[in-house]
Amino acid sequence: MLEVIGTDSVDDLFAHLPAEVRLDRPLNLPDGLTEEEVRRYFLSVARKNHGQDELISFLGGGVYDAIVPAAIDPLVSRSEFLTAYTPYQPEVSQGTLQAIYEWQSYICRLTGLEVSNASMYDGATALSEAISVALASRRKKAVVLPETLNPRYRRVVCTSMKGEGITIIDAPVGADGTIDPQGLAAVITDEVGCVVIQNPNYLGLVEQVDAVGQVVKDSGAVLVAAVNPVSLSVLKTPAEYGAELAVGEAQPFGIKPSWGGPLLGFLACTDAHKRRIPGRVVGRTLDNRGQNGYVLTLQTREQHIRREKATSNICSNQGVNALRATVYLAMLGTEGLVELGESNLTRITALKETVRGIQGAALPFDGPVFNETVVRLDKSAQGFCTYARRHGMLAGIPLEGFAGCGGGDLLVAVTEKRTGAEIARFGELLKNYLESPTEEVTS
Amino acid sequence: MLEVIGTDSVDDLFAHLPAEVRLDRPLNLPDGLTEEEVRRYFLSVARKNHGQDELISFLGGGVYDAIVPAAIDPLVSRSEFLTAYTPYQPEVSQGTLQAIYEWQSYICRLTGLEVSNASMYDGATALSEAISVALASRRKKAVVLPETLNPRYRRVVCTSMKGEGITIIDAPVGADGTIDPQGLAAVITDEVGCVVIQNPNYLGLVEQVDAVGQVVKDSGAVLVAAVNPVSLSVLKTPAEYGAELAVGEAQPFGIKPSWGGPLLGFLACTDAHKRRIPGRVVGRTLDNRGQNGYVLTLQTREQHIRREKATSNICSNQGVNALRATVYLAMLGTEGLVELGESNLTRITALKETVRGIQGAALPFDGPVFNETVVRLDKSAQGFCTYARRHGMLAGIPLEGFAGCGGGDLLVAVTEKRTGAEIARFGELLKNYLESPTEEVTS
Amino acid sequence: MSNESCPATEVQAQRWNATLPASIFDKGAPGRRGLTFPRWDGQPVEAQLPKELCRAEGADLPSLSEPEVMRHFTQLSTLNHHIERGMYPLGSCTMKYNPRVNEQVVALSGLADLHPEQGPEDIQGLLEALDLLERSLCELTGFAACSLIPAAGAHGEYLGMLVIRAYHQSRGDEDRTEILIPDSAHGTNPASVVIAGLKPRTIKSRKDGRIDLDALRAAVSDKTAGIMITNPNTLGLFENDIQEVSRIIHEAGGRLYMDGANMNAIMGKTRPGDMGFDVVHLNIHKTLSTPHGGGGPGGGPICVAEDLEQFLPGPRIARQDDGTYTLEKVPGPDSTSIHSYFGNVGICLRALAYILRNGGNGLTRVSECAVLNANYLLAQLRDIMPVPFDTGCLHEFVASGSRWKEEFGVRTLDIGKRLLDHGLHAPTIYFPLIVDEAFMVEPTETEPKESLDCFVATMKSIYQEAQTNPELLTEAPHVTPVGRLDEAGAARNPDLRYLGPCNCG
Amino acid sequence: MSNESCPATEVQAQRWNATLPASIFDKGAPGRRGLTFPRWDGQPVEAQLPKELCRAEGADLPSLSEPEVMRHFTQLSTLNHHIERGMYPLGSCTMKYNPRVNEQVVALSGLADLHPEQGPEDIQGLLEALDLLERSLCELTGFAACSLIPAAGAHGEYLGMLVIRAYHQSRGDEDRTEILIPDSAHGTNPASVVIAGLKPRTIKSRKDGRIDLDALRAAVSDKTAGIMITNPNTLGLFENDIQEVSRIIHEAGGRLYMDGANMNAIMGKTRPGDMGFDVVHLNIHKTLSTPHGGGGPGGGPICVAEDLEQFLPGPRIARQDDGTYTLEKVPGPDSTSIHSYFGNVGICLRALAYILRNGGNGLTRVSECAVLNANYLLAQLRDIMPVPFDTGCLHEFVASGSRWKEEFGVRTLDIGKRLLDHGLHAPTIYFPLIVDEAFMVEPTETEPKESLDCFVATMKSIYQEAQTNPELLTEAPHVTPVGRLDEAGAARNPDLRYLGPCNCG
Ligand SMILES: Cc1ncc(COP(=O)(O)O)c(C=O)c1O
Ligand SMILES: Cc1ncc(COP(=O)(O)O)c(C=O)c1O
Repeated sequence: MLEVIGTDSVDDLFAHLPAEVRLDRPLNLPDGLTEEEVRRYFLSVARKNHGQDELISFLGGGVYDAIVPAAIDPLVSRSEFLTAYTPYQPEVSQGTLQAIYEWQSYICRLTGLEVSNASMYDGATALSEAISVALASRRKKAVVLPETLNPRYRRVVCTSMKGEGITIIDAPVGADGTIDPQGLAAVITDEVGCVVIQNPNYLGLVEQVDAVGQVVKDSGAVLVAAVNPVSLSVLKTPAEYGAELAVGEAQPFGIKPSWGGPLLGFLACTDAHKRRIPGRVVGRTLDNRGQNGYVLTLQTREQHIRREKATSNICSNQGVNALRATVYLAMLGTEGLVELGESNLTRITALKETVRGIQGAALPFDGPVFNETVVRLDKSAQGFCTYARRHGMLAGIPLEGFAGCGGGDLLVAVTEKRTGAEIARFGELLKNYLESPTEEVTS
Repeated sequence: MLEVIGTDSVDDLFAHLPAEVRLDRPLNLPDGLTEEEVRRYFLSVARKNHGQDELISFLGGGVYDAIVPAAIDPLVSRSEFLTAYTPYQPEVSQGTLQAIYEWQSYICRLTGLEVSNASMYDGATALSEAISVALASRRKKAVVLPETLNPRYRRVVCTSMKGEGITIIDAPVGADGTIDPQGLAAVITDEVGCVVIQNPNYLGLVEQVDAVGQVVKDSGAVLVAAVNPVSLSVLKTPAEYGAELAVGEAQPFGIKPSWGGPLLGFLACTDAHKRRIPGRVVGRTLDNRGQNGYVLTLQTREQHIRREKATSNICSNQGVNALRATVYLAMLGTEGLVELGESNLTRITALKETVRGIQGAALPFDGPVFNETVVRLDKSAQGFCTYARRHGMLAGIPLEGFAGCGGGDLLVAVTEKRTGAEIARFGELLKNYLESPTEEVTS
Repeated sequence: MSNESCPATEVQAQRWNATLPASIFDKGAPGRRGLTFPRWDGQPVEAQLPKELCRAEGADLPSLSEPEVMRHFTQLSTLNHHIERGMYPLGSCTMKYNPRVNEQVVALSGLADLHPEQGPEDIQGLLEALDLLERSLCELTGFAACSLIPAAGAHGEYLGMLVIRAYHQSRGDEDRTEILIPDSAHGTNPASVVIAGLKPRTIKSRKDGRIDLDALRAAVSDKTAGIMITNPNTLGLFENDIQEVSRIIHEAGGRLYMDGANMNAIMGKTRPGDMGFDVVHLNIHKTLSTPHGGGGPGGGPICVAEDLEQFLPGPRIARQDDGTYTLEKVPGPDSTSIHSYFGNVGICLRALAYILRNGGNGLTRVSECAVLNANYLLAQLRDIMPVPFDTGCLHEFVASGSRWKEEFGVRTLDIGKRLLDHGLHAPTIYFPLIVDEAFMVEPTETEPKESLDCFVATMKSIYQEAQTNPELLTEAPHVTPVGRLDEAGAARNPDLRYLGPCNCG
Repeated sequence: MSNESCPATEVQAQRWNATLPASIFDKGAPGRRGLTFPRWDGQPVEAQLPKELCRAEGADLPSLSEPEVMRHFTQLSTLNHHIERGMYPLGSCTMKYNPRVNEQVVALSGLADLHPEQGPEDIQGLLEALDLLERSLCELTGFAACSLIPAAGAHGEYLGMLVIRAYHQSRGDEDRTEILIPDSAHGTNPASVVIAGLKPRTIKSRKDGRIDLDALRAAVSDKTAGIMITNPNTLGLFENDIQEVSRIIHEAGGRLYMDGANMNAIMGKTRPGDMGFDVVHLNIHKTLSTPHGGGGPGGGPICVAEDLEQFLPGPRIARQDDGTYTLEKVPGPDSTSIHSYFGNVGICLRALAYILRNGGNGLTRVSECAVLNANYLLAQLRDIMPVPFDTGCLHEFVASGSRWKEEFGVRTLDIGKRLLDHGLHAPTIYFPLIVDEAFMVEPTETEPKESLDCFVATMKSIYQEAQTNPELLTEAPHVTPVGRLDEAGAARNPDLRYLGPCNCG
């Protein structure tokens, strides 16, 4: 090959790099390993961890210990899907393109909205992008966030709003843990172009969506809904309560948590916003033989065409995970989705029942929940987590400092995977913890 | 659908079954589980086992703890390979057919022989079928088996020979643990149509193949070689020492042991035997468009054509595993295969060195070995296995009662996977075991 | 508008078009490697074998990188029809869809990584599962004991014959060596009889495709070791006189063996044990779902009546009072040893996963749907392709192409090949031997109605073609990766291993 | 004889022919299910939501069985080109083969099943691995600190810009808001600058395709926050004056950001830190191997100079003296939070597997081979397709189809489409914008010589076609599953979700 190139050595090909910036030593990295040694390294690393396969998990807060059907891996690991690039040449990418189109269609049917993009990095980035779209559409510079918004989403939104010079206003939350519609109306000033609702909110509570929707509608701002897509099995769709954009984290649709990534943000909107949303969008069209086919479309929104005028900078997205979620939803169908929702509802109800019977534990909010609830302990919630963990359980997320929560507040989530025995065990551990003198349980 | 059929209920379709044999109750099996529950059941079952992923294994005897390259699973689990039937319609089965043809070609290059079939259930059944082929070719009714033949193979061969009315004669083994060529010559009577050699033999020893081959050749009998195919990386090929058939267990070529099944028997032969061998064989031919293509061939040997006159009854074989082995060999190439052989040799040599330095342990045979050796302890070999197991190690296979071996004899195997630390640990445990008073180590 | 679609229905057929890759032996280049092995990290050692024990030259294998290997086999795979592509109506083969969870669970660490020399202390979970499978198969078949060891259906037949032989021998009945076999039987049946040291004797079928009782009565004698019957038989018909058959054989001193390859028709409906059989094998890779992998591996467990349990090969799984499991050696000579270890354990586990997933009711529904689907197809194909033994279709039926041959000059083979052009797989053809131009269709329960309708519509359009343009059939397939292959040439001049690009064309 | 083969070489190209399946929304039938959920096995409970909180109607999703789902997506998959099918010479995309062991290790229990709210006590192994990756990336790039959080290249750019902004703000330099960007930059660069609240300012390239120092000197001011440079740049050329650029920017008070998307050219040869950069992002899904999955997920870690570490988002992984790892919150406001958790951890682990597998020397060899392959292609294609900036090709080159346009009336688009007919993928076209009819080829190091030769031979034959039969190109592709698509129509009348079979045709 060197002969064809007309050079003597591979080194010559780098000879034009300025000598001063050349690295004059080998990289200080260990020698390469064989495949078997790499496997051994990762096995040893994995064995030092303790994940949800090993522990009984009641962790949630946006990412859940959900069932991953066996059909997903063999499909997604097909090299045709896994090793294809972004479908820039549609004629040899119809598989990826039709799959994305079907993903978009699923998201539309779940949210009731008319347009979906191909995916976002995660729920948090999806939310900040949606707010930007909303504000741009109203040419406004302030957004209202509920106090009960997922704090991890709030942080990412803050970063982004700061960059864009946007003011953030807090929507007040009532004693029942949900947005107070009157209070909300009061904070929607003229500057406000967008109001965010999270449903269920970070405390697990289902919001009074109609009332909130009405207030926002009356104000002329855009309502952006951040939703747990699993809850859309039973809960009102964002479209039904007037949201113009809906976002969320679709990890529970067949994606392993992997310590939080890769996840799967989604973003849907009404038709009116379609030329402003970020990310790739697939459309159906015809080919020159008169057949149906799919293409990346509305690309004039995107950075590779519009550069600094683009609505977003997102390029690579979460393609594989969108495919996983599409296969997941295909496995469920209408009835499966309802069954999934009811499974969650049943289990969180059972968990609440269990907690209700335990001295020293309470349910501070009594509104409806979907798969997650706050449990208030007479003792430290963090202490309970430590105690439960020693007994092979991940008990939940301590809420101290969040939206007025105290040191005894714990966010506990279930999924369709939790069994009766596991929930009973939760109650048992909680009882033991609350009954024991503090020294005993934390030592 | 019932309407089209012209019947009222599915039950009607079974109405013609005699009432007396109808099952008049539901099957007494539990209700069906969901996929997740099935997964949970098998996880609980798997957790009650302790396999070679968890324990350091020196078990061998035909099945080995070998490296399985990551490329195999994604290829073999492609539904195109995994869910295809036997290639009865060659026009839509060229993938399976070409892969089998390539497997046959690999086996021929490994063994030096001219023909291979598509696979056998395991090494033992491959050996009995090979003996039948050999005897049929000589129209003789006696076979000579070495004393050092894998006892599990011998049992299967005995069953089969009994059915066919064949006499089994033992070939004497010398003090060095290998076949005594003179002694062999003496037992090859006129009745004998076939002599079996196992190389390396069950004691791990490499046979004096040339001498044995010469004796058999002079006798006019057919030499059948049972070989560890991994050893063909470095050892003489069956063809080189005059074997007309070669068989063996190809599990170490990319197949997990799964408590002994599914495994992968192979069977190869000289051209002269090709119309007598059992099982499917793929040949290359032309299609009516003048292109190369592959078909199942020489089918007149097989049961679905010849019925009671067939050379064997085998129908379903070990297709997926033959594909695994083919991919495995493709990953290695000539150099990789040599490296594999040398890896085994190095490690068994190191293990022998380690044992040599330990008081109370000896190597009773000093001939060359490939990946397996007998270690003779002053104490119970079974006791050592129990002791080592308690320390997370599978130490080997006790040989008591086999070919003159005593209670202190242990068959110890290595593979390319064993590390220096693991072999040192073997020595350490052995030393501790031998040094401790008996009560201590077995309690 | 719609893209290429299945004739007469809206289900879309996939077109074929792929190219055979060059031989792997012509790929790669010296120095390339897909896999390297860990360097030895212990004390340096001198490891060398005497030269006279070593092969003269390294095996001449091609040297490929991992991407080259992936591409080669990926391309090969695209040349196959497979169940996740479309219908596979191969009669007698029960090509059902195999749930993916089966593959997932057998790959678990703690199952796949067990060495066969590991004893009960390390494999309590496995033994629990295998014991559960044995008991489930006994309930499914109506028997007392089960051996999971046979590695395929034919292997099960062999073991069954060994068991029946051992039974007679244990009674000193050395001369009972004849096994009666209907002429519709699968080829493995007579072959298995022979290699077990017994003698097959063929019984002609009656005009309705079932066993001829008179012929049977005439055939039994004090040489009769037993009979081997497939029920439902290979015509897809239930042997209605099975109780009478049982009486005749048992009275003659023989035992009844059932080839259970067609169990998919009758689960939960009737059981071999209740019909009077003494031994049955199940093709668990068919009835109880294992992907066929282009030929195997399969599993052929046998279940036996109580008095035959003693002849099953060891070790036998036994549950102790404390709930633990042991492996027990069997007493006496190992006259029924047929496998190095315990057979195709991984396939057995898949069968167990399938049984657990479906449960008793689910398995019954499987058979009901399989029979429903077959009858639905039969009802619509009968007109264009008659079924000679049309007397009670269960999970499959055998039509005859003889009218097509006479009237249009096309053979069943041609019909099958033409189906390939439509993206479908051909049914089993020319089996069983007693039907002229046999065309044996088994849809299985996992095909949705849309697939069945597509098959019917395609058959009808091929029927038109046969009348108007028979060459479309006789020269089919046209759009497959290769055309009809010269099978006679392949057998005449066998080219069985790669020596270089074929220069025959 | 040989089957369909790559023109002029013996490497065989695969033909396309597959059919789009019907929409999944038109498949299935009520009552079918692919997945059911475990029944509740605890105390019965009454679980009901107030009606006004519930959706009026269930989501209208199609109901398919598992086999139907498998067939649908399997069929879809056959419509894709992919790296395990053949070469993917997309410039700027580094479509290398991704070792399968990466996929295997990230799926391990103990990694894939970690919940992001689990703390250091449960994830010591993971933290050890991520820490090792951070340190490895620092060595590879010549920097002091690393954040693994960005979920893609563009996300890394965004974080890098936030860091540079935070740096200036921390010094009270609120007015430094201008980021200079060469006109050859990738579109994400200016977009990232904007969303980070900074202002992009374009710098024209010199005639040799590199940064124009004079233009640069003219552009810097006390508004300059920094510069964003891709090196090697999007023309595949090394910015030889990089040290001078660094001097100019630093003297003006700005910081240098490098888009490291093209690191595959220079690993072990030169490092951004040594060139004078202050921040770099790596597209680990390109350079360090993650399969692209039809669009993602990727990973875009950034490495930064020591004084910028304080602006990286938390939590930060810290190794304690006892060898354990902790997660440390960062002080101050979270002005650089960009992800819910810790980014695409699974992709980071793949990058680590790749680094460990290759080692330092291996990574250097990767770059050498990538550059060798690109130069080999260039040497053979230069004659038929000139490279406007032919001044030192590294891992890719940008040819121009302008001569083809003028002489034969075919556009680069047409050449790309014609390549599809030959079973190859097209290079990146019309990027970078500063080359007319850009045709940007990046073979990567994992393509064997045979692939490169096949690409050259195919290009030469297309060159012939362009002269003799240009319609072959302008109407290409001809044998792909679909033909050229009406992209303008798609954008004009967007059909973005399934409402029924399209009746537009
Ligand atoms: C009726 C019948 N019996 C026996 C067999 C043999 O089973 P196996 O292929 O598993 O050996 C088959 C398989 O095709 C069959 O159809
Ligand atoms: C030069 C360059 N910079 C940045 C990016 C953006 O990377 P990502 O797609 O990971 O966001 C790309 C990707 O195409 C690129 O080629």
